[in-house]
Amino acid sequence: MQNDVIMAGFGGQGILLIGKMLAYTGMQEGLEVSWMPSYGPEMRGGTANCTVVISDRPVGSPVIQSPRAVVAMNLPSLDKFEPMVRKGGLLLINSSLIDRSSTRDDIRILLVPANDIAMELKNPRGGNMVALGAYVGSSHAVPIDAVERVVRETFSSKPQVIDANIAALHRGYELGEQAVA
Amino acid sequence: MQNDVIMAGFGGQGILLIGKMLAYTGMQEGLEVSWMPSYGPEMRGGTANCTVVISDRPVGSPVIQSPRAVVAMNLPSLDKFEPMVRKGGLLLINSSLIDRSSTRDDIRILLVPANDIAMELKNPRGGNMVALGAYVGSSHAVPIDAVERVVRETFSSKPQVIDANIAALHRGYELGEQAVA
Amino acid sequence: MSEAVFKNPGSLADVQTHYCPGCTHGVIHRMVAEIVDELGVKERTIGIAPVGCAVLAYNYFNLDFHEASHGRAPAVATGIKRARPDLMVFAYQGDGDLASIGAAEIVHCANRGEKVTVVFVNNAIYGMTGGQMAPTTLPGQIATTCPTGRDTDLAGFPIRIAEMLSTLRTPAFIARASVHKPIYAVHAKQMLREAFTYQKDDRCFSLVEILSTCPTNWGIPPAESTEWLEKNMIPYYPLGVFKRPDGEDRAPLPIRPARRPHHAE
Amino acid sequence: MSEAVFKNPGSLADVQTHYCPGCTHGVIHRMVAEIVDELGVKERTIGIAPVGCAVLAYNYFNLDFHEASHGRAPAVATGIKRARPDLMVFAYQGDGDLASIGAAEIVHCANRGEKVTVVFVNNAIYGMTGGQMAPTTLPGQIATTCPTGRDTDLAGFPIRIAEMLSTLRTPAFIARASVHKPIYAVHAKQMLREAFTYQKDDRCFSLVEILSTCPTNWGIPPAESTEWLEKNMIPYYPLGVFKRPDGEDRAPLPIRPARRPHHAE
Amino acid sequence: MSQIVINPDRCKGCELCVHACPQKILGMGKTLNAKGYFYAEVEEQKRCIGCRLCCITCPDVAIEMHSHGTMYHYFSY
Amino acid sequence: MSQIVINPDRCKGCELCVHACPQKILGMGKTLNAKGYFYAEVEEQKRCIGCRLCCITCPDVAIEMHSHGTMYHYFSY
Amino acid sequence: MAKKLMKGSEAIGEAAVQAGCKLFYGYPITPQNEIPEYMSHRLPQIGGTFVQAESEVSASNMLYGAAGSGERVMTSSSSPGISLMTEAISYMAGSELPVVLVNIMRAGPGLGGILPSQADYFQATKGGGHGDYRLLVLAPWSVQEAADLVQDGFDLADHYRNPVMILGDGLIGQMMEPVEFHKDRKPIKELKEKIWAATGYDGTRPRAIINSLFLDPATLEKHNHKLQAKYAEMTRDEIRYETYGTDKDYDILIVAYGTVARVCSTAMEDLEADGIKAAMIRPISLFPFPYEAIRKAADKADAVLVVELSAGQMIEDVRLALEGNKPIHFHGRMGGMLASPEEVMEKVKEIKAGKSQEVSHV
Amino acid sequence: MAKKLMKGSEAIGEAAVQAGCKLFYGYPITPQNEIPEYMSHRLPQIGGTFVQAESEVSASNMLYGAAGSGERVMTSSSSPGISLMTEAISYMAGSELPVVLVNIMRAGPGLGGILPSQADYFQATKGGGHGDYRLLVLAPWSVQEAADLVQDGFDLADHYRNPVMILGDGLIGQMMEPVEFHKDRKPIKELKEKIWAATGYDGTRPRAIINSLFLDPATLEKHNHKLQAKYAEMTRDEIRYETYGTDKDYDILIVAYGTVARVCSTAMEDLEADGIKAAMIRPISLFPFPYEAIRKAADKADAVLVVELSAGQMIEDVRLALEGNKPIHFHGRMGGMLASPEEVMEKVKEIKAGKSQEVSHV
Ligand SMILES: Cc1ncc(C[n+]2csc(CCOP(=O)(O)OP(=O)(O)O)c2C)c(N)n1
Ligand SMILES: Cc1ncc(C[n+]2csc(CCOP(=O)(O)OP(=O)(O)O)c2C)c(N)n1
Ligand code: SF4
Ligand code: SF4
Ligand code: SF4
Ligand code: SF4
Ligand code: SF4
Ligand code: SF4
Ligand SMILES: [Mg+2]
Ligand SMILES: [Mg+2]
Repeated sequence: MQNDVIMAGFGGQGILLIGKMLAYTGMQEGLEVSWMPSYGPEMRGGTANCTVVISDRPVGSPVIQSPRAVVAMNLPSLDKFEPMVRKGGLLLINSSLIDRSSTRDDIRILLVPANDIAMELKNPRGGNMVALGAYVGSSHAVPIDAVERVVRETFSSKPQVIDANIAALHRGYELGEQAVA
Repeated sequence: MQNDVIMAGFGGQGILLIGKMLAYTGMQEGLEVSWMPSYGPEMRGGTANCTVVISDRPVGSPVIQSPRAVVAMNLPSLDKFEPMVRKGGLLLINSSLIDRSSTRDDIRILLVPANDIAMELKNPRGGNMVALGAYVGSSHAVPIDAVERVVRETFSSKPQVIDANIAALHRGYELGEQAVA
Repeated sequence: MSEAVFKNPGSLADVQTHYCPGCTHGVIHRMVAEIVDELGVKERTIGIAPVGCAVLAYNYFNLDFHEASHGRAPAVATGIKRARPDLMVFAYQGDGDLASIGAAEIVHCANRGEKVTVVFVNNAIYGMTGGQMAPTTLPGQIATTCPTGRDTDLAGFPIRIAEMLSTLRTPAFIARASVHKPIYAVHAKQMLREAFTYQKDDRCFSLVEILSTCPTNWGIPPAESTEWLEKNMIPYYPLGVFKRPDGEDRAPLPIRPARRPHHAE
Repeated sequence: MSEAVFKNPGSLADVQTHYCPGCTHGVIHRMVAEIVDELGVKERTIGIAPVGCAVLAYNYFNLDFHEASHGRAPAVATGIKRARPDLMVFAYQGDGDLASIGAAEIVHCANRGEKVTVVFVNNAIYGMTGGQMAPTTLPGQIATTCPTGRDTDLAGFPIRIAEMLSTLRTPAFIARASVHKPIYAVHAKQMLREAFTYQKDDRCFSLVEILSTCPTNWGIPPAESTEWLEKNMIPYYPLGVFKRPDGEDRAPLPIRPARRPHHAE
Repeated sequence: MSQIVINPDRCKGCELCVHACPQKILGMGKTLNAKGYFYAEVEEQKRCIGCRLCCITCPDVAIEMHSHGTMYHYFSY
Repeated sequence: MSQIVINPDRCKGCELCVHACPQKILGMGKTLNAKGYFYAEVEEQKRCIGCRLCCITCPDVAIEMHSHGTMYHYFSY
Repeated sequence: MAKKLMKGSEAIGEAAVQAGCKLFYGYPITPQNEIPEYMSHRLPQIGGTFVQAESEVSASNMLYGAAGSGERVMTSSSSPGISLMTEAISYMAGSELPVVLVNIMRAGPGLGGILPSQADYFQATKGGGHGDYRLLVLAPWSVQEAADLVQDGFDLADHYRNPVMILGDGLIGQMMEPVEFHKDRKPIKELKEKIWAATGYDGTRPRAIINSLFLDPATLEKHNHKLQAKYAEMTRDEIRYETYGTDKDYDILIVAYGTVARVCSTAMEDLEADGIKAAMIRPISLFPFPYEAIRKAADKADAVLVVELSAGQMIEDVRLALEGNKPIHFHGRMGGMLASPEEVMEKVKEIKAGKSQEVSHV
Repeated sequence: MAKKLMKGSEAIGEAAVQAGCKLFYGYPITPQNEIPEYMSHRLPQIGGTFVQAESEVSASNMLYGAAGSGERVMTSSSSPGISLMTEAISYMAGSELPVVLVNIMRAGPGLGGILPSQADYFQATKGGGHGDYRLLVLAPWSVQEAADLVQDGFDLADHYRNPVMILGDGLIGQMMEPVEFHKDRKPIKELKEKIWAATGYDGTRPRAIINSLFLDPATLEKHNHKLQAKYAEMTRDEIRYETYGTDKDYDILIVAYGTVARVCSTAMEDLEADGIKAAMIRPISLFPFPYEAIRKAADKADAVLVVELSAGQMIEDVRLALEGNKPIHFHGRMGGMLASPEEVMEKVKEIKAGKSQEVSHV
């Protein structure tokens, strides 16, 4: 079994971070993982993306042309990656910043108002956590409690933000699970 | 027919110059020629040599391992090049500066007191011309009058030395011819 | 009738740059373009883009442009100027490009007195590659390759290019300016104008070092960056003209050795 | 009993050099060896041979030696010294090597304040390759690549390395001496001793520029060469100490930006 | 009379012009432009003295100044 | 008492020592050494003042100075 | 040690530290800046030294000096920076110094781009610098392997007294994967004391002279023969490669190295699902090159497909291995474009279908 | 014009001048100092400019700039100096600039020695610098041919907008031979106006941007495809070689280039005297390489002998040409040692006698 996802958005939205946390969780769970950031010309343009592969066998290509899932946190990312989602795959759209959905009918589409939820939870910078939770909820690439442990570890030096981030993570997870159900 | 010769001595004895004049004469005579100087580590050591090839067909290797003739103007040059002379070839020794002959019995040996003759002719720097003349006299690689024209041309900007050099050339030539005879 | 009294100069392309918000590379670009316009030399000016954040400068100027390999813009400039002395040639270089890898090229370009103009943008950091220490990084300043701040015992003190080049005997125009605030920018533009004018008059090599901000890699928002520059950089990098071509008399000391050197034969 | 009061120093190999008659490279070699002996550091000294006439220096010193590629001796010295700070490291370089191709390396070695010693032999010409123009060739001086004499309009003025390096803020010892006559050589040796001593005391970078003759490529016999040097080189290349490490106070200006620079994520 | 025109699509929201204006009549807007930046706006055009400091300071040539009639320049630029 | 010893095989005949000697007691010989150079010789040892200038000036370390008994040095080297 | 999730660049840095490298001299260039950055904070922790050189020319000469003093030293760069090191690399090879050089390749030529490429294969394996010298070139395909090869690289460099190059592409430098460092790793070669190092001459051994100059041609020729004998020894003992699926039957043999081989391995799985039998051989040592192994592996196949992120450079070595015995096909991407598993599958299917054009023979 | 007796280095300089080269940027290095020295006095006579650069790095970047302005420009150096130029050479190839580069090879690696060598074959033909680029490489065997190839080189460089390298050895640089320059020499290619040159943008043509940077990988890949297409065109149109004695029957085919081919030609004559039949093929263009011609010439022979002043570099291309069809033997000298006709004869006799060991296949 292999799960792979491209996560994309503005630099500063914490995209690379949630990608790393996802990969790290996979590794903790004894799975094979790879995390590959974009480092191309787009970097200075203010967008960022990464590809995470989680698999029970050694990871082949760490770059995925037709990913099983895409998490699009802003419009340019949606425009760029929407066509690439593999048939039957998942497209997660941050509907707080993107006011369109997808017209593709061969994939699952999940609208998550990530920033709005984060705002609601008084965690304005927690949109990325919501998205991470939603991806995990709808893909079950890794167990959510394993993600939770990684979140705690990641923010161990800033204990004041842990609870808020975990709350965001779980709210996302619930949305993700519901969508699959 | 090919003639080839290595001319060797101290830097400053005018070895490279007579080599060039020989090659130039060959070219003037419509022959194929090449002139190859030593430029290796020995240069700073104060010795110099060059290889001249004159042929009626395109010159093959411009570097000759077993030359048909060697002109040794000082002892280190004799030591170095004596063993290389091709069987039946010519070894011309400047006996003014070298007080030994050669023990080889498979080559022709010609002792020329080049510097002494030059001194005699009141042309103390003309030892190289004597040697050139002697080589031409004993090899007939080029006609001596063609060499004379080249000498005139070469020194055209210093007319005062022309006659002395031509005298030296001819004295050498005579010695060379006698030896062959 | 309304008339635009300040607008995009003709020598600047009407496109958005890739520079980070508040990065003063943009100000310097505009001023160089304005001067090319003002001097009326647009049709015979060649710019040289460095390797650094300004690597894409060829997209931003409405001029013929030439790339240089990292640090070698002064050599490329020399190549062009010697080939076509009728052209105006300027090299645009960052501090990593000019003061680090390109130190030999700038010293020798200046020392040969090539009649080119160098716009030297000193932002005390490697911008393009993500904030490594430059030879111009200030003591104690943090960078990704000096994570606890530049330690002068290990890396020495920042190099002052304008001062160093000014010691060369060959006539030149060498100045330092800053663009962190508009009033400094006005002065910077005067320096640039003077520099380009020396070239236009076929007089000498000219170089203007311009202090510039790098909000992204300094990790300081744009407006604060200007304060940081003023407080920290200007004391170490004083502004002003360091050398003018007429500052030294040009008596050529005609010395010749006794004879022509001869080769070992 | 007779005692040798002047003889081949122990750090100098007892062999004949390949240098031309009267070439003062030999004098400089001997003095460096004498100082290594006098300071008692022979067992922990590494010399670096340049690419130039002194390329074979490793044959002439009784010391461990390291080759450098052309101009990069200061980088090689840096490599060794950082790896083994307990060693004494000196680079021996010619003017083509140091001032031309190696300009960036010497500037940055000095600017980082590497605790090495550079013996810089300025003979105003490329000796090894047969007399081409060096950056130090005097105006009007003939060389094989400036057959009518150095034209300062085309090649600029000779570069004064000691002066240029002395403008760097990093503490250092920088001096210029000459060995064309014995009394100058005595002074040169004092400069060299001071330079090596700064390194021995782990204090700073040190460089002594030493004016030297090249009778062969100047085309001037040895004794006349010394006169030529005195008459032509010394006026352009004044002798003396240009910088001592205590000449500048070392207050380290501890500046830090407001926050740690962050990468674009 | 000077008029300041800020091109919203060129502005990167660096706020340098806001700080540069001696009259403090520039401010940051609340809307994002196409590139995702909050861009600068002229808040009180009529107090503008036409000093051009905002234009000079803007790294993105996002600010133009137009004049109606002849203008006196405080300094040459 | 100082004694100057010139090694004929080391000497390259540059004549620098001849010029350096304040007593003018060194000169060039008339014989060639192995390398083909006319080498320097001490012409009048007894006038030597032991100043070492010849030693210091010789680029080929061809000159040694020996002393008999304690010597006063004119200058430190 | 437990597994850590690390960027390839950082894993390379840490592997060097674990291998006893205390000195790093380098100059920034994308996409490997994280190596010098990592070293700048890591080396001081272990009493080592990081020096940011003023250029790659200088960095490589610093390395030259430091290696000559017998220490374990490393530098890293990317394509244009490596070009600037070629003179010093030739010197180090000529002086027989053990150093580890890392090239995280980006797209060229010239300034090119910063995305992954394998277009420096020739430069690495045939000699970018002048003269007859060879680097021992190792090409990892994962972060773990990058770390392992760096450690092995130090041992090999010391054993052969020869520069070793780790040839990775941008992906290797930038991606994160789990890495494990083995605490009690033993050197893979018996390591002798470096009595040749220049550390000061105290008379107890011959003088140490680190040098590549031999003015006498006969001596220089002898020196070259010695170098060639060493390269022959490497060719005998240091060939590394891995095969995938060669135990079964197959029609197509894929030859690929570095991360693009992972792309091919994904393609292989998908091909299998489609009923097409392919196997792969992955050279790990690029010099010495596994000619013999490739020739053998090709025996079973009808055709060979070489996949590279270049216009086709390793393909020359594959052609030398096969000497016309099998048809060879090529799939290459350039400019920072990556080959995808889909493309590779497509190409294999074309070959099967007789629709792919064979690489011309001469 | 009448024949002149000229040193190879000077003939190269004069040929450049005759070809309209008005600019030379260079740095001294033995054994080619006579080229810059010649240019320093010659160019001012024709209103041209000689610049002594501070280094080869700088010289090559000066060349880069000057070529970008559309002028005919040249530099020359020898092995270590060429290594320092590799970065800029890659830039020039990437930016498609016509320049002529002369490498008078000396022995390596490292500082090596100053005597003749052919050990930079790989560097010249496979790319010493990073990225997928090719130089058009021409190797003369006489002073006259050196002069001719320099002139042709300028035309080829302009035509293809590509750097051309003249690859000679120390002998070519140092020896004197008669040379003739033809007054009314016509360009060997139709030359177009250099509208791409950066000479100032006046609006009458698109902006000229001399550049090798393409941050977008798809664009960079396209650019690379364009370069590759150009190299394919060269491979189709610019192969040069000469054969000697191939009209007769022969047992041994010698493959050699540069001055060592002359040594072989002398050996051939002597072999003929001894009744041994040998022929020779001499590649003149090393890239593009005459694979096809060598394959054909080898048809008649029982064995092929490659002679090089290196450890064996061109031999790889000969092996690619022959693909195992004929046994290949090798005779190489290194370090500045020259192969002699006697050695070559000896080797041929050994081959005939079955006493020479064939070069191993893989
Ligand atoms: C030979 C080479 N080395 C290194 C690099 C990587 N590099 C690109 S830009 C740069 C430094 C840029 O810094 P600076 O010159 O200060 O310009 P800034 O970005 O700060 O304006 C470096 C090291 C390169 N492209 N080529
Ligand atoms: C990369 C490189 N470029 C050029 C050379 C040729 N070269 C050898 S020595 C030298 C210059 C020597 O001059 P200098 O440094 O002044 O030393 P000198 O011989 O005068 O003592 C040059 C250019 C080289 N060996 N390597
Ligand atoms: S990284 Fe720094 S120098 Fe580069 S564009 Fe951004 S702010 Fe400007
Ligand atoms: S060429 Fe000049 S510097 Fe070199 S050894 Fe001879 S005199 Fe000395
Ligand atoms: S200075 Fe320019 S870019 Fe910055 S906020 Fe003002 S208008 Fe926008
Ligand atoms: S012109 Fe001056 S006063 Fe008017 S908005 Fe700009 S800065 Fe403010
Ligand atoms: S020691 Fe002094 S006096 Fe005696 S020979 Fe030498 S220079 Fe002359
Ligand atoms: S100085 Fe030395 S080498 Fe020169 S002549 Fe005197 S003894 Fe001989
Ligand atoms: Mg910078
Ligand atoms: Mg010199």
